[in-house]
Amino acid sequence: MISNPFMAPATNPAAPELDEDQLLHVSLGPQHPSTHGVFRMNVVLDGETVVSLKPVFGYLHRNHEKIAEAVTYLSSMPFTDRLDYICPLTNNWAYARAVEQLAGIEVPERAEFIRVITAELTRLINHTAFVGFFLGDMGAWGSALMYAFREREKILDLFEDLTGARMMSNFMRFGGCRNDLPAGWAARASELVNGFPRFLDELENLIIGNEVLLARTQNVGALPKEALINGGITGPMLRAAGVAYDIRKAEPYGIYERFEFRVPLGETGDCYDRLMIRFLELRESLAILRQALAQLPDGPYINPKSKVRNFKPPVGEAYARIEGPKGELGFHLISDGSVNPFRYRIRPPSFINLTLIEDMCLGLDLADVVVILGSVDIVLGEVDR
Amino acid sequence: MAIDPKLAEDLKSQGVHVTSFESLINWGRASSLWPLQFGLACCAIEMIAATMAKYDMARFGAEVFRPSPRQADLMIVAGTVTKKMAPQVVRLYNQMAEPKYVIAMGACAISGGPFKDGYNVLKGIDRFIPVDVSIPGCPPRPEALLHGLITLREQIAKEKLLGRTRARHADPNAGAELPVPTFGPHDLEPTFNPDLWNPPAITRHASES
Amino acid sequence: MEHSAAIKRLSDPKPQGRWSLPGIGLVKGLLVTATNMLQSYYRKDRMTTVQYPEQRAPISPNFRNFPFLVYDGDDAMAGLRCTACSICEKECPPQCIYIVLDRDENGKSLKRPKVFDIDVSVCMNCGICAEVCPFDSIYMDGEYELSTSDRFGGLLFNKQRLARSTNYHAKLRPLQAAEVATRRKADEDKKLAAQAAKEAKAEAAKEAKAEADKEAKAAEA
Amino acid sequence: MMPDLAAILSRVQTALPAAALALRRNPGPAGQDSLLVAPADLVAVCRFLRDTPELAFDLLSNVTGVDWPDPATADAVAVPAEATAPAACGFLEVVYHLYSTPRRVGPLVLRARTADRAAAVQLPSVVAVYRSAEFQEREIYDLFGVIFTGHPDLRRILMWDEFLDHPLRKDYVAPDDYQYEPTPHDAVLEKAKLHYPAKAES
Repeated sequence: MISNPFMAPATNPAAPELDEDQLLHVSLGPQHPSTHGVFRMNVVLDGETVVSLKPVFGYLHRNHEKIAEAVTYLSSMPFTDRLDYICPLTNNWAYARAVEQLAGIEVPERAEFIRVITAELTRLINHTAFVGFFLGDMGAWGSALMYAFREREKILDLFEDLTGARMMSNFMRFGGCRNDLPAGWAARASELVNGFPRFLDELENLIIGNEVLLARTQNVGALPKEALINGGITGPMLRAAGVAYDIRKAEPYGIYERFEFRVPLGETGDCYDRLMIRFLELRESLAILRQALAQLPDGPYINPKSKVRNFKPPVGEAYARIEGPKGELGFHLISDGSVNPFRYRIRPPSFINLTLIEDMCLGLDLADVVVILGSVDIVLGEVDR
Repeated sequence: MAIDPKLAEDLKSQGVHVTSFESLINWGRASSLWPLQFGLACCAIEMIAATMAKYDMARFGAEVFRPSPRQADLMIVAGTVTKKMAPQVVRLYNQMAEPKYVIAMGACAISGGPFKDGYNVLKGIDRFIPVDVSIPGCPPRPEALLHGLITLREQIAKEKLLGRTRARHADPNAGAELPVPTFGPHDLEPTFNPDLWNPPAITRHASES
Repeated sequence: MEHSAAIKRLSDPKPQGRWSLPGIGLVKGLLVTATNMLQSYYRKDRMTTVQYPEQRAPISPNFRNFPFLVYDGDDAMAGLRCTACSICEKECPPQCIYIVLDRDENGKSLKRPKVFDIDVSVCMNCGICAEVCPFDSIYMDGEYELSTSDRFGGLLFNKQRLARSTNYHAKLRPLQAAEVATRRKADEDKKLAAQAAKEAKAEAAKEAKAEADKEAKAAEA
Repeated sequence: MMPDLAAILSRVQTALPAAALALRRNPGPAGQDSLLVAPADLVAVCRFLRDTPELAFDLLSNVTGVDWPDPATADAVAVPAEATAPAACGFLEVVYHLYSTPRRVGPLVLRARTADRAAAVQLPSVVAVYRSAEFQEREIYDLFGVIFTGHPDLRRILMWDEFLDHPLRKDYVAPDDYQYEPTPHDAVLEKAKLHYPAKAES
């Protein structure tokens, strides 16, 4: 029936003869310390070896898409903050871009710079928090996460000053941003960016080369590139396998073609590469931030023609995507000309990156499942929406 | 029997500490609340932030997040409880040993919050389990969580161990498990626990609506 | 590929022999934690803990939590700027505002709210109500210590609970309040000027009419 | 970079002469035109788009389900390039967004429509060509009720298994749990009134 060569085999070829009585069924989650929220996996084990793994979703299905169909376009903006709640500003940007394409709104230059700066700061938060949670999954709960959150608090202070909230920013508007940078904000951001490499060095020293980490991550969970592309995997996970596909380069949205940065690539795509990719991307994000903060122009922060109330985009549809910290974050909007979207669809990177979780885990130990899940970097608000 | 506070103060100045057995027990309980490591959504990130260096929940003796409900005293419902998740939350609550307390952190846990019009969102966890302290906010700042914790500690300090108004955990007749809702064809069955959830009647005048 | 030159290979940070000297990586990591621990006693940027509730971390004046209503003057209920226009009620994403317009016996609008309720157990702190309000009436508060054990009574804020004086606003957000005050003053001045101009015009018209009447009378005579 | 849809269309029609495809214009400023593919040809068209080296649409990024109770609205959003008979009744639609990672082209928008919204809601599954559709098709089955024939594991994904409705359909009625609504409006107000009817003016 299914001829997809990238499909997982029905049973693990390593253990073809399985005695049903000897198998152990384990339900990991929805309340489990390693599942990053309320994700659940039904794992079937033969001894310690995974022979089947079925993810179960929906424990955080908050009906965002249905609610968005009942409210105005602007009212959905604060809801996008709560999708991937570690990085609200990139969600804002993706949604604002989709509406701008849908209605044909121009964005002023300064607003684009502000968006790039906030998005890259968000990437710093996401990747450092990823390192912390990933280490936590391997049993190093504490140090790495605590250091990551110490730096996160500094970035959140900046966000609080700019957007008025630590996490739920509700900052971007169709055609720009809600408000301009407060006085002295850019200088404070530069100071943070200049101090950040020191923290990165520290974090790298803490974990890179640690023999336990190497043993647990190297050659764990690798899949061939073709399978990853076919499975819709995007973002750092895809680049860890050596595919040079970064939407900031492939389809330079905003003003990304103005900045010089490199796309880090891995070799094998195992969990170690996925961890290292994040470290390298952090350094590239810092490079973008330095350029953007240095070149920040004057001008309006929002398109003066954009409307807040009674905003009605013309009939049509638009799909817009950005390179979110976790992968390709897209919004597909269909407008029938009224104040509410007719259809509002989110393409969540975390959800689609989980497509191949079973393939990655088959034949490995249960302990590796936790490491692989951690390396995917999911946020449940986005997986289940 | 309450102690005269003036007398207690006098004795304290002479190096003698006097207290009642009840306050001593409550003091012990309030000072080492072990929360369940249980994050649901956005608020969980702020809950983690509250345990980290800047806010440091350990100063309140509540940093020992236990992965198992059997070892926990405090359930911080941090995030949206969906209908698919609600039976599991009730089950976790049932598994916790008395005395147990519940903090509903954030709008979603209190009332469904911004997502309350969703078909899969439970409009407040207090429909199924008793909530001691509610912290509004979306998400509440870490300081707000600490404030909620302080409020809970004040409540625990006032608990009675004897008499008719004694706390639930001191009452041997009160220990029944809460019923776990089941999945129905359109909604949870039942949609709320009538023993726990009695919302006040809302009266609106005809001209208002 | 057009940007292959920009691609950095990951091989550099990977240790060559993978298992160089057993334990070296672990020791390096432990050195980092030891440095962090020692420095947390004397370095300012490593002493991040805020001793809440005795101390409070400085909170940005832009921080928003829940909305409040501004009133002018001393009487909170009489001075509310809100005109019960219901724009915030309609724009509120989670629909947590409930407004009833006050009317007199004849059903004429009094342009003030009879009921103004905000359910803070639903509010998502987005600030859209403050953004859309055309009457400078609703703003976001920075107050966050609101935890309560009273689920139903303690979380439904009525207009008495929401009303805050202009001084409170000025203290909370000096920049915004000053800007609003000058704008309102200018509007008020403009209105007064317009009123004065109108009155002057009416006066002039009256005088002109009187003059005309006089002339007409004179002509008649 | 947007793909040249007319060229792709003619290429597909040369290679697969039996396939029924139609170009649909997008009236909005986004200008993302789409190809309406007959359900029977969907898998073959997808395989051709993926395997032809000059096209190489190897990444199926997004799969969206749409419920169109009124076929006229559907035709207004994706305008037929040539005059075609309008659909007789409402239908469910699945929209696919394809990208090419080596050529950096996209999105190529494909749409496929079911015959109606009640009984004939079958569409072929493209999991055999694009693995990334696996969970997304399950989601559309769950929320819209499109039955993907040939899907390896078509179960509910977000809602529980005992759930019977398809909530993202436009005519879905949410369960009644409006016992306490202190700030109701519009639809919520109507439902809340059932629990506490408005009192007469006192």
